[in-house]
Amino acid sequence: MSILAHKNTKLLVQGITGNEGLFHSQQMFQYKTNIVAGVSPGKGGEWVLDGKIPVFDSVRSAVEMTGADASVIFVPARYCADAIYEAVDADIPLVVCITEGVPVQDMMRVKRFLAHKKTRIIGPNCPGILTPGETKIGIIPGNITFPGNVGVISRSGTLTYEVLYALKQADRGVSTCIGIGGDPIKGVGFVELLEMFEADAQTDQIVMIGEIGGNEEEAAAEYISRYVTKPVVAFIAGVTAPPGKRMGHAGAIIEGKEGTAQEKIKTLEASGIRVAQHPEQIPSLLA
Amino acid sequence: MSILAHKNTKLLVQGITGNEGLFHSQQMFQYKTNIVAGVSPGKGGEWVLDGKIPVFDSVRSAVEMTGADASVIFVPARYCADAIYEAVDADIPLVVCITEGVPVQDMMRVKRFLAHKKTRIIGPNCPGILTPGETKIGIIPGNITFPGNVGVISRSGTLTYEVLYALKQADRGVSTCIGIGGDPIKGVGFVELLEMFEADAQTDQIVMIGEIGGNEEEAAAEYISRYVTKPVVAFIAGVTAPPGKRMGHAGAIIEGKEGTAQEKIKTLEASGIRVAQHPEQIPSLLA
Amino acid sequence: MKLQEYQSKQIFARYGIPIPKGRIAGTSSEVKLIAEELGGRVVVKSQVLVGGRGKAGGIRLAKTPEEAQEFATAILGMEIKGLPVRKVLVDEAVSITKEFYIGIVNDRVHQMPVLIASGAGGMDIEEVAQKNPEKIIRIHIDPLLGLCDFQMRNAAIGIDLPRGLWKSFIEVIKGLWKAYVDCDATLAEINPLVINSENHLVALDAKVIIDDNSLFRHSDLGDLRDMDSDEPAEIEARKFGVTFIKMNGNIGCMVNGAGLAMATMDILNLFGGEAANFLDIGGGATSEKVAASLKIILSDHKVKSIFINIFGGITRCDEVAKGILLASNDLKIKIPMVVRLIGTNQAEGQQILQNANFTSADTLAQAAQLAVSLAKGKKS
Amino acid sequence: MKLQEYQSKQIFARYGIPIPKGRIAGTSSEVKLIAEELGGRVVVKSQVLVGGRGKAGGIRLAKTPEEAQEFATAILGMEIKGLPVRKVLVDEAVSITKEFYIGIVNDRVHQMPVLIASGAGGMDIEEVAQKNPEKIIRIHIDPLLGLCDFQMRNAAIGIDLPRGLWKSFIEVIKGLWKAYVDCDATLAEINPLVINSENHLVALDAKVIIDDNSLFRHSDLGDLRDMDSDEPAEIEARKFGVTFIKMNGNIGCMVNGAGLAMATMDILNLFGGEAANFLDIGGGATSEKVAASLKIILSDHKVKSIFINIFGGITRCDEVAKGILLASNDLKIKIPMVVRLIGTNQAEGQQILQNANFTSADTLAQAAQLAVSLAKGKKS
Repeated sequence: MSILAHKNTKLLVQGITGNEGLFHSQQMFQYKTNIVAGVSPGKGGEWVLDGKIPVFDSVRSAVEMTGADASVIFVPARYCADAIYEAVDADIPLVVCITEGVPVQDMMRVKRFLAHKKTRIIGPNCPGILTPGETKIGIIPGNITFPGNVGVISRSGTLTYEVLYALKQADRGVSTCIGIGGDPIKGVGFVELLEMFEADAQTDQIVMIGEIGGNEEEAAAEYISRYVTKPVVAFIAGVTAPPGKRMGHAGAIIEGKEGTAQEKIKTLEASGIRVAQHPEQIPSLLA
Repeated sequence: MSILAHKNTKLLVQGITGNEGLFHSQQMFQYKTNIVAGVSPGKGGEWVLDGKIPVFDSVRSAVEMTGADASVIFVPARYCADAIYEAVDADIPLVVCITEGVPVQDMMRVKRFLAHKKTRIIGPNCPGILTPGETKIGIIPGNITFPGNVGVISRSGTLTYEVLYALKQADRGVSTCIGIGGDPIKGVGFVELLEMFEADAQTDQIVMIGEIGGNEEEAAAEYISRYVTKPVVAFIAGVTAPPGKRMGHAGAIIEGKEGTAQEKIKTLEASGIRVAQHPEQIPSLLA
Repeated sequence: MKLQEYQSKQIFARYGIPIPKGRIAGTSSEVKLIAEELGGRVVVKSQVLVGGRGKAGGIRLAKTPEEAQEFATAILGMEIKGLPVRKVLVDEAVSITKEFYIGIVNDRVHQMPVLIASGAGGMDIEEVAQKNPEKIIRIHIDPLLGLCDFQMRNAAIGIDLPRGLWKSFIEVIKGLWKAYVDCDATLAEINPLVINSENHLVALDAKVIIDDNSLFRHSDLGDLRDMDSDEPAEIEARKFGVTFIKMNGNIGCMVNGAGLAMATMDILNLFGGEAANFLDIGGGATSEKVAASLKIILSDHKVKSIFINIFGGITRCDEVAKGILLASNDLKIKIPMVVRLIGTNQAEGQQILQNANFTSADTLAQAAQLAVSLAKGKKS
Repeated sequence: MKLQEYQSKQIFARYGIPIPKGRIAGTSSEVKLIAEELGGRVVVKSQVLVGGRGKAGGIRLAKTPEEAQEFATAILGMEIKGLPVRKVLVDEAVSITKEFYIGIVNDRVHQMPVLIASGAGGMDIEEVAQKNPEKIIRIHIDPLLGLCDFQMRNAAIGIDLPRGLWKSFIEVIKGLWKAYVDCDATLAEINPLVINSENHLVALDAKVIIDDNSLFRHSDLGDLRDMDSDEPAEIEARKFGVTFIKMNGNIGCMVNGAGLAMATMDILNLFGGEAANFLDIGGGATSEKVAASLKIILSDHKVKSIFINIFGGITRCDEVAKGILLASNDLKIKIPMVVRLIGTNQAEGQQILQNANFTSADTLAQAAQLAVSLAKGKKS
């Protein structure tokens, strides 16, 4: 098994006719992701990907016609919150939001709105989900990893690829890799995914990639020490980041004393988690 | 026992220094309701009811100091939604809102906000709760009923008193009487209270007083036929109300074909519920 | 509080909703001038707060200013469903290629606002709702989140609006939603919203109902209340915070609380009588309010008996009794009255009335039967 | 995007928050005129986007217009924490009887805005938060419901505000909340909010930070960006959608993605080197963007080696390779470069660079070690 997404996941692409949406839909299609529909308001009735995928005007009609049970969002930042609301309204259980640059207040409202809804959001500003050999929802390159028993969770984008690549070089495969995104307000976080990996039969160990800012790694450390029996290896980026400097990443602002890489590494190690010094060291720390 | 409120309920009065708040606090106090505090922003530190009840500036501080676990709201309509939010924020489990004339859109926002919160709201525009011999939260006259085994639920105010009085004349006592209010958007409705009365050991039968407008009586009829084993007697006001005429009661607008008294009576009787022709006939229909 | 069409249109225009050029007029000569300004072809629309104005001849299309004046003369002399027409709206004529219905209303069952849209605009929307419910799009709106873009697109899709008009349609609905929220409306409706011959959307008719409970925060809107649409007695009652609605019977009623007032009318009916009115004096009625209410009841000369049924909670029976005495002395009331006072300060109230000459009754049923027989001319 | 004090005050004033009378000036003679208008006693405040202006002598109280001019001359010639002062705000002097702190900020841990208030205003609020956390009131705001009246009262209670000022305090916070929402702020702060000698509240200082992600809907606010506060290289980078931050080392970095860029700097550090900059070219970088980034890196003459680490996802390695070729031809780059291209179109990218003379490396560790040793002057 895997977590969140597998080969039977029926994927809808919101913003499928945009440049990025189309390019990555092609990539996902080539990975044999089961894309069942696209949505692009005003372009319903068209077909994309060599006439194989129908485009709908609304998520609701796409879901009604195709039974899609996951959605990936590529719409521009200004339309992103609305795209999420539309997916939630159509009761899609999993929504992966790739879009970067979503205003923070939009995401705060989205988060509040999501309370007690059935929908789980990954992102925004994230690379998405890759279950190697089964499905790719988002933009994680498919050829840099293969099926295996390591679960990967990351707040970063390209740094995640670096880690997957390092794992591949060390001949370690992955059950599912999830980039949760680096924005300060986002959907699913480390703890929820740790819980899923702990319960997943295919996953034997977990790699967690964090960075400066916020307190998610600290919360994860506490959760791991209490509830996670599988080995966890962590890496934290930003040891040399100057405090208070914005790193082009809303997630990378240091708040108060908390949130420095040093603090996070200390907390993780105090909870018995092995922390790698650089990404390529991660495979050697795995069990 | 009783439902919702009993002699140990610690009551807070929001708007205790206003005319109505003070008058009815006196009445409740005389009924031996366990009033522990009042709230009146800007008057914290004063004492009312012959120096027996302390006044606080905020609900939060009143709850912290007195452990109040119910609140009754007498503030003017324009401040009512805020008073409810304040009570919810302080995690008070039961809030009874007597205020009439609360804007409908205010109450729609309140209702949406309340989803998944711990607080239960009765009202607005309601006479409140009376558990005879134990506690009175609101404005139902205490001397027109006495403890017994009949549970009373009503959308009306003074019509409820009429029914209580008729029950008393027929020597029938009451477990708890709840006026849920006649506004189109309100807190707790018939169905939730029917469930509580069904589970309450003291209550052997139930009187339900409805009126034209909405579909609450219809929903209650369906619920009763499925889940309520105790005998229910109903009365519906508004048989002679002209369709479409506003009766000075937001609850009394007839919408479409539904909501006429005739329709409601038909539905109730079809569900095996005895419906009284006038309020004083109710006692004779009880088991 | 229902607003007139022209008032509703003024509000909509403030929210960017396109409306026809037009002005309000009280005389036919003004109508002619306006029609000339607007280029001749105009629609003269009676401004009364009832439906079916068109069928009653209250809406006429004029081809020339002279015709407009002629129609205005006729319409300004009309009564529609009992209401005199005192004003007409003169709108430029719009050539229509398609009609839609859109409206936002409070849905009490779902406890939130609902956007209603239909491709079958212009017709009786309630009839469409009954016969072809699938032609009505219903989209519920989260009152905290507000109306979302995707919901507006779904409405456009649902009514088969041409794609080229989606953008302006969404602007119209956004304006409608904002008007609904800002004005505390219980209804904000455009029927029909049309596509004109230049392929633009125009709101040809407009209806807004304001939540009376919200008027404390809309002092500007309160002034828009159209007194012509109400019975003079209802207007008088409102001044005192009393709700009065005229009915067809001959037993005047004064009751505290809407539910009890309805139950009182119902029981009169049950015993063969008929109420002359619904009258709710509200909670905490003062003796002045009681006296004013009696005066209003007596303004209906059909009234043969009066039934006062007060169950005191907030209302104190002694206050009510004082008001009754005050009014019956002032007005020298000859019509027989049945008075029933129960609840808060019941003893004091009954004491006050004891010395005066009122018929009293213990039970509601007895009191109602008495009132019915007194209305039929029997002595008490 | 941080706004200057005077810009923040202008925004607050639009939301009804009382600010001192004042104007912005760029020369000391203007300052004298403004001081005369304001009645002589003024505060001359340097407008630079750093904290500690007061300690640095960048805020001075002048008793006369002449003194104001004199102070302005001094302040307008200053640099504060490396930033030149080009403008001063001249505010009427306010006599202070009490100071408070109020601010609304995004709380990422609770995922909602939080209202922060303290009776210990004027001082370093972060120090207060650390040493006397009980003196800081934190009130979380539901982002759908908004800030409620009771929460503002709770803030007033929490900071022991005299009751007579509650009403105007609530108006100030309402304005602050509305400004925060309307401007998509991540921070909206008044420190200090003071009670003046006439017992009125006045916002003596103001700070607003706008969410950069929201600027697409605030075209007016985008113009307020103060270019003086940033490194010229950072400004240049922003033009190309590249994030650049100058650091102290000598290894120029170009990376895609903030996380990977930080990890790249970290690994240089791990192997004894130090990055000259943080540079994130973002997703889907074009060859023009890559070339511009190289130019920016080279504008720092301390740079001894360049480390390009690209892991292609959205970014395509062939595009990056083209950009590198373009720039190295254009600029005739002599500084040694280590290039690592992995991911989307990796083969094509490596193909393009194969013929040119770049040092390549397979692993991140190898590449980093190479870059470090090249910076130390060793041959590759």
